[in-house]
Amino acid sequence: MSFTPTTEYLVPKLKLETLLAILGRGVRLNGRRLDEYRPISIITDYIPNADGSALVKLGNTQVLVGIKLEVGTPYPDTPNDGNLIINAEFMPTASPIFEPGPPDENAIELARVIDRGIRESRAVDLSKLALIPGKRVWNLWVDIYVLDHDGNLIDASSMGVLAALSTTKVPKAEIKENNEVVIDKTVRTSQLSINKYVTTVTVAKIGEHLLVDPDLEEESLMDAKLIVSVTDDGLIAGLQKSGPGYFTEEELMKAISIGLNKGKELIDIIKGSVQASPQVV
Amino acid sequence: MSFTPTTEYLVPKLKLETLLAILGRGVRLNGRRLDEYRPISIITDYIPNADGSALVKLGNTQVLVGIKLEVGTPYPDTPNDGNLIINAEFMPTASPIFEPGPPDENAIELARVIDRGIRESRAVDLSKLALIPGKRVWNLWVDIYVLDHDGNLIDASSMGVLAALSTTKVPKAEIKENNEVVIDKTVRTSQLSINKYVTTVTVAKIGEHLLVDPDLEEESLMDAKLIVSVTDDGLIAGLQKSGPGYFTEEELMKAISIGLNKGKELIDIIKGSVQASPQVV
Amino acid sequence: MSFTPTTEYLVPKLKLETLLAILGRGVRLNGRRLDEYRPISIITDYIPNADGSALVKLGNTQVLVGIKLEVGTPYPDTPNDGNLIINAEFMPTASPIFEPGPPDENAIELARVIDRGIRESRAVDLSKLALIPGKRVWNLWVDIYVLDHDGNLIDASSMGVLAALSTTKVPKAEIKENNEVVIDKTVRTSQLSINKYVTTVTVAKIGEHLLVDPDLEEESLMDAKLIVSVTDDGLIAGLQKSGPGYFTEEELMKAISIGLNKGKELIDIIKGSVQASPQVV
Amino acid sequence: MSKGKVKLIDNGLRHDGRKLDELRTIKMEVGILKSANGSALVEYGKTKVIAAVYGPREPQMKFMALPNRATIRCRYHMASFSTHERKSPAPTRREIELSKVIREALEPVILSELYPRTSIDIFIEVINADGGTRTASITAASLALADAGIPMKDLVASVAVGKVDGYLVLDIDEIEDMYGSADMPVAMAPALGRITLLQLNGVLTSEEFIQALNLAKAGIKQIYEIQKETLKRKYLTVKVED
Amino acid sequence: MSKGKVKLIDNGLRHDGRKLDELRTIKMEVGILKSANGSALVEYGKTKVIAAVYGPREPQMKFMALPNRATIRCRYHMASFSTHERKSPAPTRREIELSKVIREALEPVILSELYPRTSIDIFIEVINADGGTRTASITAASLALADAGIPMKDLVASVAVGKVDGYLVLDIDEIEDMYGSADMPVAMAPALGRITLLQLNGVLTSEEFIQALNLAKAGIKQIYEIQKETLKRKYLTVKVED
Amino acid sequence: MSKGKVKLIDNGLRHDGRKLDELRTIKMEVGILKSANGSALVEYGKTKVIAAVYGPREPQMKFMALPNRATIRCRYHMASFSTHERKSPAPTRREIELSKVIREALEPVILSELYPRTSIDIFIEVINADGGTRTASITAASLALADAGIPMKDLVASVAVGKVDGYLVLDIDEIEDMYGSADMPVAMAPALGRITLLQLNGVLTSEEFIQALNLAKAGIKQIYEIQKETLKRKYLTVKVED
Repeated sequence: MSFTPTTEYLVPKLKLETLLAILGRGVRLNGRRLDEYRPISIITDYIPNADGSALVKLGNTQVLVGIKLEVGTPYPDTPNDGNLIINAEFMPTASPIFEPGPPDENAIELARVIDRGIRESRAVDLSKLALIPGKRVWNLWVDIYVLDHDGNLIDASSMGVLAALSTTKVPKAEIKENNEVVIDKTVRTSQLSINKYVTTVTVAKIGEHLLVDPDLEEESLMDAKLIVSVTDDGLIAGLQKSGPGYFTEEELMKAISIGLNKGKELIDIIKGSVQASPQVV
Repeated sequence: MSFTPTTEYLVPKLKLETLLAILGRGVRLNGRRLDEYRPISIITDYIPNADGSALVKLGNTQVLVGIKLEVGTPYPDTPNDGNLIINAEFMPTASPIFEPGPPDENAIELARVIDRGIRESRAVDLSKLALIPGKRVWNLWVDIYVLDHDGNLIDASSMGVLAALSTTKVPKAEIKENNEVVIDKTVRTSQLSINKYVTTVTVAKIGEHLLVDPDLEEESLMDAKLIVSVTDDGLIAGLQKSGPGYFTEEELMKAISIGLNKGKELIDIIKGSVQASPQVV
Repeated sequence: MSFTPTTEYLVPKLKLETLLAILGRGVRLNGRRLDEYRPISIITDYIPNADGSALVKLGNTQVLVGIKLEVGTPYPDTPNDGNLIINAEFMPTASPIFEPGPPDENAIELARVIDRGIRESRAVDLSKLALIPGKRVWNLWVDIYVLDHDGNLIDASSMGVLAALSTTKVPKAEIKENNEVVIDKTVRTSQLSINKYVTTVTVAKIGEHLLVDPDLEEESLMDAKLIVSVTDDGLIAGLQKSGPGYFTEEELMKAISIGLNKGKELIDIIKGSVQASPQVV
Repeated sequence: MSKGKVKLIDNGLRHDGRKLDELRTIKMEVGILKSANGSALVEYGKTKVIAAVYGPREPQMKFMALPNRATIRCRYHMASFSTHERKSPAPTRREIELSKVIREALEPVILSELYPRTSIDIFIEVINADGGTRTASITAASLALADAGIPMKDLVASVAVGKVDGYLVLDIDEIEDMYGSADMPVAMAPALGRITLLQLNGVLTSEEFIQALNLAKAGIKQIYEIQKETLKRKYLTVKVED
Repeated sequence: MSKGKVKLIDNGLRHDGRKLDELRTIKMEVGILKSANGSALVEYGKTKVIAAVYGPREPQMKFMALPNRATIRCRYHMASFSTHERKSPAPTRREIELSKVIREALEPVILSELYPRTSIDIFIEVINADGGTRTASITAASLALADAGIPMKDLVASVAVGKVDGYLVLDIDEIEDMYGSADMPVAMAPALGRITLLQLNGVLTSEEFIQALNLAKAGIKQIYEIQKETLKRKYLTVKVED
Repeated sequence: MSKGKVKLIDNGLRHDGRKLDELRTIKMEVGILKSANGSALVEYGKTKVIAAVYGPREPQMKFMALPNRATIRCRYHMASFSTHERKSPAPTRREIELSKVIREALEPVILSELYPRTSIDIFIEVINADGGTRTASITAASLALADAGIPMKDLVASVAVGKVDGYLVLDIDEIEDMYGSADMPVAMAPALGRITLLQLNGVLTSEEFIQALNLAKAGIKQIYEIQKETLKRKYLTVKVED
């Protein structure tokens, strides 16, 4: 059951007029240009017990992503592929309006949009994650924890997921009788195999204006947003219109074009963050 | 936890007096005789993805029943029988007072009363539903969806279940090694085996009057009802007094007699509806 | 999520002053001495369908403990041990403020504190509960039902658990092919093996006073309590400070000393109650 | 109800030595809990049931308050150790249905219109199950209501009749229920002649139904007498204490 | 979307004989339920969806009431027998996401500011699923809203475009979705030129996206015409009844 | 606690080179989150814990409002990737118990009577677990409360003492907890001499208990000093910014 959000962020609607006026001049209340992201910091290998991890700061938004590899059973229709499972939790630390509990529709939408971008672009080579084909494969658990919410959770999460996956080290797995697999996490045998890089770019629509990386205040004033999943070879690997408003055809075209451009920048930042991580050779 | 219903249907209690007066003359506010059902329409094979299905209209009440056959494991005490599982859901489409969520006590009571009638009369030959005796059997899922609620959901559901079961086609099942069973739903090998027909007849008590097939308004005014499960060979295959009121011994006898009489009529209607369905030979 | 309790027992806070004054003279509002328990009655073998059981009355507090032995699978880290599983339910019969539902934090704390005392002191010899080492073991289910709540649920439960365990009779288990185990509960082959006796002693702090076995009124007025798990060889087998207040170091020492003393008395009472139970030879 | 492969009736006597129309040993006690406003313990043979009543009191949830009468809340619950196999504590569909039919078996006698906007809560715990738990529950709940001083038009007493090896028998236990071909629990307010619960799980002819109902009525009458004696004993005891 | 191992397009025709830009047989009916304020049944080929609308009415929960507009509630749900494998009745993550995007596809046309402090509830049941259930749901919900007399700026019509065997095709069914490489559902308020839903599950180039959007628009236009005719038919029928 | 098969203490030094009475490397930082009213990150070796405080604010549920004081809400939660085996996100019984004892370890210092009818909410996330997560959580929550400006009588600092290979050792990590024979977490308000948390999981004699408590007190004193410095650093930094 989905319903119109009733917990409004405390932004006076009067601000909308001010915002629209200033947007007309190509700048934002927060001083950024319309196509400018906030400062991005990505720290990988942040969680010792995770098999891959990344802490992302996008302005004041903070997201922590952890990867766990565990032995699982393949789905009947993909008997030789590992299982990718992406979850997101909006922690109650992150916002005065978040309460503990199972993921709500926003957390589920976020996880599913990121999941589709990664899955459809084949960013992770799941075929390398079989242990005993048809019987045992790796479960690749991706858990997204939103720690601090100042808007645009999806781009922060999406960068964090890619950075964490790219620095994931596969542990030693020994195959025993009866399809038993014994894991030794003190030994890492390889890096997780990444085929290509993909990230989301979120373009918000406020009045007639399109801007990237909306902060919490801008999100509370926007009509809708378009989330564009972009690969490092310039393809669209997913789209999602989100929010109660609409786009015209022209706005859509423009938003996608912005997405493809900014996607390159974000992917470069992710790739940079991954350099520092020690590699399994 | 069960509690006195607090969501009253919007029927003025004044109406009760009018109703009682008119019932004394052998007619009902809706013009029906005391022992008269509303028009009944049953369409079978309504859901292509179901293995059997029926859409039942009982006046303005609408119920959709779908059957699914899946491979399951037998219960230890019936190792050679298929598993019959009957669920009912009161969809939020059906009434202003229904909300989404797990089945409430009314939906559970409905499903269990129908289940007992079918199980105790051995209407379905569950012994024909073993695949590998003791290891693999058919799960016979019966899902009742109440789409529109204008009273007497149980008789509508009960007729729908029988019609859907009687038109269920068993898919091809191939037995492989290690107790694996491969199902091919493009091929149907037989009809589901029906031993006998059974249905419920609901007799409502309003004041001193007994009437069949109460509509929503009558249900809101009734004291209690007796649900009589009746077989095509004239046996009582189940009873359930439901509602906050009581029956005297004399009323009970009369209600059961009405049930046995009307049961024959309803079973004829079910049998008629099943004729149109294509048969597996 | 834990929060400050908001359902206060209806004890006027004025009573606290009266209570403190009288405690200063070494007696309690209920006439007991500070180190005096209420009358204790333990009836074992109360539930025919349980494999061990005890009904404990501690003043007006009543707790019913039932033990069930079922075949289970061992945990990977204890392949040759039975599984001890302790649950507690505060039944809605027991108090005007208890509602049906899953165990709340108080019930969970109670079960976990008792579990730790038994587990850490190795009171039950779990190594005797293997059926097929590494494959099948006994699940030892301990279910605590609080029927009537007049304070100090934990000591009543703790005594009940020990009495029920000490009178548990292990049923006949026959090992078949494929790790199947067939149980025959009409035959009992041995007593459950008890290594040592352990119980909790609850010491409540009200103002500067320490007293044992607080009743409901005293619990509503106390600052905090210390639950001391004590073995029959005089060891501390667990500690838990519970409640919103604090202890000074001196108070702690005194409370533990009280616990060790009273523990002996309680264990004698448990042992006495067990005498009456028929033994499997 | 599975096929009756086991012979349960021999020479007119049942597997536990009872005659066809004989109740199990029935025990009743009221006022067994101090916190509840009313309580009772009822045993039908090895079946043991506790009932507690709280109220009339403020409803747990506001939406439950009815302007013209008390809301009756009822929970039938089986303890995890009460059954042969350990029962998970989560409420089953069976428990949900039985909570409803037990509530509806008691509502016809409670003078709920005397306590508008309140709730009368009935909590039933089956602590040992050997057949007849719902009927013992109704009998116990009715006693607990009386013990709580809730005004009622009559007590409700309840018992099941079964069909075993082709015979109709009174107050069936678990074995008879398992191997029998029908189980018909009935509850009545005997002084009023009101049948407040009737279920049938199994197949009967019309004639068998009439016989079964008469057998149930005879059993209910006996149980009703024990209920009244149990309450009288309590009142007398209380008087003596004065 | 798995690898396209099966050849689904042959000689410009699809596995069911349709041309690349051809819709399945579309059926619509409004007013199919009596209890709801508005309702509709929509079929895209073998995909069958029922939508019901209740409201404007008092919100289910007080906190849902908005001071300046109606709250729109929306549930997309698949019947357990609607899918190939039986679906558990508990809401899946997919159903939760789709409930949200469907709500957000309808909100831009509903004049919710006319009904402050109320709730408009949209309940969608997929009763048979053969691809395109979310788009059929939007089309059905839009009709049910109109049938309920909820003021709207425009109807919303919806269809998906897929990429199958390298071709962009209109209104893909389940087989095409399973073996195709992209699925792009689109919803529009055609008279206003507003795109109210856009999702892409799969990979496209920018050029392919533009073609796919144009294909979707053409399909939406046809569906929109059927919606209007369906409503007109209802109104005329109603008049005749007078 | 399983049998100590592994030798963990050799020549007076522990498996990680620490002395028996030595803490792990402790790190603390406050104000790490912008949305919360107060926050802290605390590390005990590889154990990492984040605490956030919201409030005093309106309680989430009306029934939580207390007329004479603030309600303290507390959640201790472990991130799914914080443990060796992935942890399911649903709260475990252990997390429920720890939420309670942590709340009760903090309540004795919070001046909750200053904020009647409000709620002070403490959210703790264990992001990496290597033993001592509850004690690090209390230390972190206490800092976050101070950072939020909640008036307190004292800070609360916490550490566990364990019994390993027969020795009492300070601030045990996960390996020591797993192979040791006792784990005794203690929390204190050092300036007030109040012990606000005490648990013992394992078996001790009375004499060992006294020694263990003294060892804990010594550790707590050190942690308390780091807490105070951490807050001082923040205040000074803030001042410099002015």
